[in-house]
Amino acid sequence: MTRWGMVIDTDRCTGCEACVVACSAENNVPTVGEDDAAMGRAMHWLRIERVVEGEFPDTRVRFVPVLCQHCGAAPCEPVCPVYATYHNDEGLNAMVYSRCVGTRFCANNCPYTVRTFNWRKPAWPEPLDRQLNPDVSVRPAGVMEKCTFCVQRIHDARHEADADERELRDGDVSPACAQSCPTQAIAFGDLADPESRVSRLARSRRAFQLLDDLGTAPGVVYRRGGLDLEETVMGELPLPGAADD
Amino acid sequence: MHVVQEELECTRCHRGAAEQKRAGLPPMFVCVACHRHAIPDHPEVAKLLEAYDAKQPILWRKVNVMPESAMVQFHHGAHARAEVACTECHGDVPTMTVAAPVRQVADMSWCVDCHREREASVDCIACHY
Amino acid sequence: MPLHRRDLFKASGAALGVALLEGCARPEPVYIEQPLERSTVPPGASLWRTTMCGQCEAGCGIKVRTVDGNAKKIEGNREHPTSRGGVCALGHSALQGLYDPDRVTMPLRRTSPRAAGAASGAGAFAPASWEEALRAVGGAIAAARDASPARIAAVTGDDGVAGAIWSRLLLALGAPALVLDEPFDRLVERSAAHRVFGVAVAPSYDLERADMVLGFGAAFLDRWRSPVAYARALAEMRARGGRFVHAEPRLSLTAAAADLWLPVRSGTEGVLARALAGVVLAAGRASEEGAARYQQLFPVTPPDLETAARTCDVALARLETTARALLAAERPVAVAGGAAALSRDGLASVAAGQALNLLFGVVGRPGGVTVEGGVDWLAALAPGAAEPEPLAALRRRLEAREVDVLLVADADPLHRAPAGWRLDELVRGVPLVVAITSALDDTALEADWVLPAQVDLERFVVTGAHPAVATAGGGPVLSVGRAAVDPLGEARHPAEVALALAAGQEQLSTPVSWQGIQEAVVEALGGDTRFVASPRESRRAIDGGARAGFLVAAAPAPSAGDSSMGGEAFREPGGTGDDDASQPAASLRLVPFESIKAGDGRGANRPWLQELPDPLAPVMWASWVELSPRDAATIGVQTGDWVRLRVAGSSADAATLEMGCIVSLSARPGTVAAPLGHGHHDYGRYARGRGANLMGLVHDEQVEGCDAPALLDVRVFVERLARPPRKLAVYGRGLGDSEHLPRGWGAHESAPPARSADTRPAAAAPAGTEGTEGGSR
Amino acid sequence: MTEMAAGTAPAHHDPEASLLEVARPRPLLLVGSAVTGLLVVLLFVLWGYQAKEGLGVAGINRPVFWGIYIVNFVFWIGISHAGTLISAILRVVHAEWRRPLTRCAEAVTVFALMVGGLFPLIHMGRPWLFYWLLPYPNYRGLVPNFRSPLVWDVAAITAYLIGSSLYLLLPMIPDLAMLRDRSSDRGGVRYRLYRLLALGWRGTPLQWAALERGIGILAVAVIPVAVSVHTIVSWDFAMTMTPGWNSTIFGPYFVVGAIYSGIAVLLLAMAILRRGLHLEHVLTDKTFDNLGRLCLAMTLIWGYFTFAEHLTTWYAGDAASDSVHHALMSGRFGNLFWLMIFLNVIVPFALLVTRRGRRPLGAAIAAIGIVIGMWLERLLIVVPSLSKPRLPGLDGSYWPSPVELGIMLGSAGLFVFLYFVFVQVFPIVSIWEVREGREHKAVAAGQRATELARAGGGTV
Repeated sequence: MTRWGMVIDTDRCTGCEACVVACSAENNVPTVGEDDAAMGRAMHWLRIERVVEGEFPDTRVRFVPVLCQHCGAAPCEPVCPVYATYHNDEGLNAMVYSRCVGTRFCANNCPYTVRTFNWRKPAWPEPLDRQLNPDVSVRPAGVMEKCTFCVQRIHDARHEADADERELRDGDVSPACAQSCPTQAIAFGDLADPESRVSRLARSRRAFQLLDDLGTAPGVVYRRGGLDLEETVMGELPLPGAADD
Repeated sequence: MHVVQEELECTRCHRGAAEQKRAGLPPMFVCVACHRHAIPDHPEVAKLLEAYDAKQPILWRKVNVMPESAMVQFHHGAHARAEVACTECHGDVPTMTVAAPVRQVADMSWCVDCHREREASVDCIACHY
Repeated sequence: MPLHRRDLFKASGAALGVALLEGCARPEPVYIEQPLERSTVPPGASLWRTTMCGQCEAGCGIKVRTVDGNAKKIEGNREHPTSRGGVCALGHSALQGLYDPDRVTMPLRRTSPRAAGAASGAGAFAPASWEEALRAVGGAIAAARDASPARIAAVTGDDGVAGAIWSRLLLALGAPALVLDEPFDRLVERSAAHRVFGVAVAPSYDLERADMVLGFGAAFLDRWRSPVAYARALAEMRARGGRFVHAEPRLSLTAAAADLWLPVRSGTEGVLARALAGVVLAAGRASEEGAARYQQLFPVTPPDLETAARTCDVALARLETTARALLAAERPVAVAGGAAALSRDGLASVAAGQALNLLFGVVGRPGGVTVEGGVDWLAALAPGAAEPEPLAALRRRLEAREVDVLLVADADPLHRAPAGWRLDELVRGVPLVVAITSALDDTALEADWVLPAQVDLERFVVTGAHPAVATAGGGPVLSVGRAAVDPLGEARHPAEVALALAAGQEQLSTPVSWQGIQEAVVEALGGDTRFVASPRESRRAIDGGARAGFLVAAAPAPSAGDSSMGGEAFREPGGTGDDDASQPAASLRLVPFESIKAGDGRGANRPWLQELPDPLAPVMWASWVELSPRDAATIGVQTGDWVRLRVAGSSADAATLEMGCIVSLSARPGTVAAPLGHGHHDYGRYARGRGANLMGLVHDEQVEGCDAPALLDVRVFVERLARPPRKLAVYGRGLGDSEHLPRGWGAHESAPPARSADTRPAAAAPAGTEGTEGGSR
Repeated sequence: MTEMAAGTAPAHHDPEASLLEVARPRPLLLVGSAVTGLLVVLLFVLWGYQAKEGLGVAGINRPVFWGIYIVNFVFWIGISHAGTLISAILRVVHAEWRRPLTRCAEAVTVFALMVGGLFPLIHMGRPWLFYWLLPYPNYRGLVPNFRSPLVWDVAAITAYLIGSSLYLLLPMIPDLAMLRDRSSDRGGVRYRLYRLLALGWRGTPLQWAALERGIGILAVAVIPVAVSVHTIVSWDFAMTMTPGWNSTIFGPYFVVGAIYSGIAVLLLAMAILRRGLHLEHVLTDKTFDNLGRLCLAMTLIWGYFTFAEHLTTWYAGDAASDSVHHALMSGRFGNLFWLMIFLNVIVPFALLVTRRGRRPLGAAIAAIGIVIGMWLERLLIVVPSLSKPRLPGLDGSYWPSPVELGIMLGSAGLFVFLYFVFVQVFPIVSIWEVREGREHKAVAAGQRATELARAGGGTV
């Protein structure tokens, strides 16, 4: 059984935010304009958290991309009154837009604050709407949304695999953020497969998880600064991820 | 009509239907290729040829429409691959002169039924995303 | 068909729910258009088009997903040797540049007279046809030719094929050289490289195979040359245990990624480079030839670390740490440019940085510096044409009232030039101004004719003469690609406009006639033996290249520039940029930078980028200033306040700008850092009036010995705005306030000592010796 | 004749007669109803506007996803505890002084519930889909998520609304019968209404017995329901892992707060009715004094809970909760917090501790303070926790938008409007209970007199 997961290397992340824009482009994430943005209604599914250490001139900043952690024990799931968000058997924290009634309870109970809400009807003035991704539904006003691990890409990859009658291979699926990362700080794959790239990266002693003390069992593993053999090897080998798209 | 009298396969013209996510329409070129010779003077066919020569694309009314509010991503090819017969959703098109919706494609219970029978996924995000 | 409706009426729960709201709103009948001819892709299917990103000089390899002829998504081309599948934020946003609702899609003729206060916007124009436009412009050119061809001027930001074609046109008309509107620091880099390496090419760096990188002002992870390629290379270098020390007044993304950040006083990077050179020479680490060459360029004995520490205002401990790491390194490489280039002392500073590589002996070596241009389009397509001139040349010609016809293509000089140059007023004095652009930028607002230009996704694209990353560890790389989508409206390739204009002129001295850009490329490449053995193979090579997205030279790059060509010595960089004593008290040093949001300004019309919170100063939909907590306290502002910047100096009519304020640990005390590329007059609904254009504060400070403005030599007074114009959109909070770390993330406690020991300063700087600059001391 | 049949004392020199004159037009009430009626219109216009435009017209944002809609929801549900918890408990313990105020209280319950129950709908992103929270059978096998406190809310509030409505209507039957029998025109709407609701009451001993039993059962049954309702409301917060919300004492804390604010509103309503309807002879100072004492007790209990809640958070001092706690005590919400303490503890205590303070005026002032204070308490539970997420990157702030404030005002209008209408249609004081009380007294007094006489006779 698959357990989709992600490994993010905070040591490779330079905070260039290419992933943020890639995500918005892939998933039809609307922009809300200055006034709503000033109210904290920007809808990015993926944000770059800064961690600042030390005072000038010893300032050290590290960037931590934070997206839906697709928790194994997700706090957002039990509180939804209509099962609009639930855990599917591939470890995805699913969000069913058409079922959502907009109580926003899930968002309150998300310790990572990664869920965003459609406060208004999203607008893409002609011809901006030509860019909209036909494989992702445009969400109406009043529903929650969040990172889906680019579920549409998972489905597409599976359709392709079915078409040429084979199993999904490691690296077949690459979410928009991972795909565009210049330093390949983001890896995506099946954490249940011990041989997958994410599994190997997640085994590092540099690995940690956000707020893991809350017992949310996140599906996203982070790696903090430092060196180990794994890292060096990863550096030289052409990455398996390079096979996708 | 095509199928009954001429024993034509649906996919002979609707090529996208077999693999693509969206079945799409065959280009007018395909219709014309035959109908130049086959019953070119039939009034409807005449309209077609006329439009084609005038390089006027025809607008077809979609009969099976998935309402946007359902936020469903339907993959036609996947269903074809699962050997869902065309008629199961599109009805007995072969005998129709005007395509009519015979199934409420927008009725989720109908989708779910079929998925259950065929042990296809009933995971919500199999379709809703 | 009523049956149809009734069916849909019994819709699913979701549909029912919506039906409840929309009363008995019946679903609109949906129609689909039947395509006429059989196409390669069925309707609704994705087609991935391999091409090159034209958003900046880097030329990353991309694949554009198109559905039914619409561009949906840009992704990196994993096969591309330099970008290796990476794309930056600006690159992704090209889609919104393509589909900008306010894009110029047809020729526009000015109806209202040109006047000051250029914010007249689209209202000042009326649509016209290409025929009218070409007739009018062609006529004006012809007239000018008869009078004196010297009165025709053309400006472009494209130093590649298009630039060469414009040069060819100017040559044929007998007009002066093309004006190249390129990043100012690039000019400085080239001039320095010309004397240091003997080649007038901005060097490119092979960070991946180095084991230590020294940065001098070049923020190559932000928006300098090729952020994508350099970020990847740096990550790989770091992965192998390489070290990275970066000197820059502001904590840019690049500085943030460094093992050690040296927050030097603006314009003193050169002093630092010189001092480090002294260390290397003293340690006898330099090769004979390298040392000789270096001393030829910098005859004076280098300053010692103490002096450097004092001049740069950085703790000595940090410089010693740097020096130690440098001596421990086997293949160090020095990257100079960016902020270092744009102070009065820029030329010498950058040269000092570049010259370090002579001492390291890494010129033309793996893990070193390459000074090799891309295809020399100018020589190939416009033989005999003069080298393009910098923007300052245009200013001089305008001031001398020597221009009757001004053609501007793919450039926005009025946005990018210092306000002190008064280009807008000067341009208003030109009888005919033509802007070939995809959006109503500041230059277009002053134009008589605005001609719709294709954006890069609609063009046949190929890297310019000065590729950011010339080589992929071997032969040089040429990115090339075909149009991903059909042009919107009547947009045309600017170079094709040049060809059309040429076609309209009688007896040109030399013919300017290609069947489109691709033909020109084929011809030019035919002459470059690095890529094609013989001209005959050129077309096939281009076709293959366009399919793959790039061409790699068969022949490897020559090892180094022409060393024999002796560059004359540089004046000793002394950090003259900041002579504190003479500075008015309480004024702050302006530190302009290119942000990942707007770049040089082209990104401003894209909602994705406008709403992208800058990773260090998370402001959206506006530009901002970064102030150190200390200065913020002195001025009495905090994150979210608005401030007014006033140029320090006696002049009563000193320029002022108003911006939001972010109190940030990223700002060096005594400086006020702010992003460039904001404050367009129009440029579409998403950019109009957003933020302020920093160039408004620059008078005409010059980089010594170079035709570039010294942007970092501006001092400003900062005061709090009592009545802020509107709420500043800040994502979360600014960098200023103390952010507690959630347990077990981010911190370095688990990092092996290998990382911190030899690159973190041995001792913390004694208080007071650091972080003071200028009058605020 | 009919009055005899209705089992009531002869009408001559009847002290409760005035109470029966509900139909008498009172200009003040009519004006009040008109004004509040307009507010009701405002409420629904604004709600419609919001449903059309989306919740963007409200001030809520990310991370403060819940705003004063939820605050008002909790607030009104709290108010609704006035009736049952007061009248039911007092009935069960046979507190005589309850008699004049029971109905007044039960009305508060029902209307507060109606208003409170409206807010979750107003709060929803797609309110027209509210029915998805109900477990209605459907072919697709879609059911509500019974693990979600929101679904528990739906169940609890529905049950409470039904229970308390019955509890309001049942004891009203004899009075309705009286009104029915007194009303002059038999064709009138009022007559029809009274006759319908009186359920053919004739006052037979059997009916009296049944009524008493019914009231007795309801009184006992409704208490646990009431308690459960606000416990479940508190679980909307306590069940989450949000710092400042996940608290074991939230259940009782909310119930106490609910009763507290309920009593306050009751005191206020009584004070107003007493003035407006000249009920001085029924709602006596004694009634206020007793209710005031009860209120004082609640003041102390609420204060104790508040203290306990915040002390433990502060003492444990884990990073996440601490930032919330700090924001409450001295940070952005400090002023509001201490204002709440002032209004909820200092003012009521100072007033209600003295006998004079428990007179109608003092009680009313204290009540106003408590009502505002308790609203602030809900606000300070909902907003601060949300504005301090665990990860440092997002830091929230919140200010209600005009639409939100307008809807809040409208909801208050709706409550008062319903109350005014009620007062004009039904007797706001339970006539038969008051009379019963007086008769009990009279009987008791008579017995004492005869005993005295007998004793005296003995001496003569």
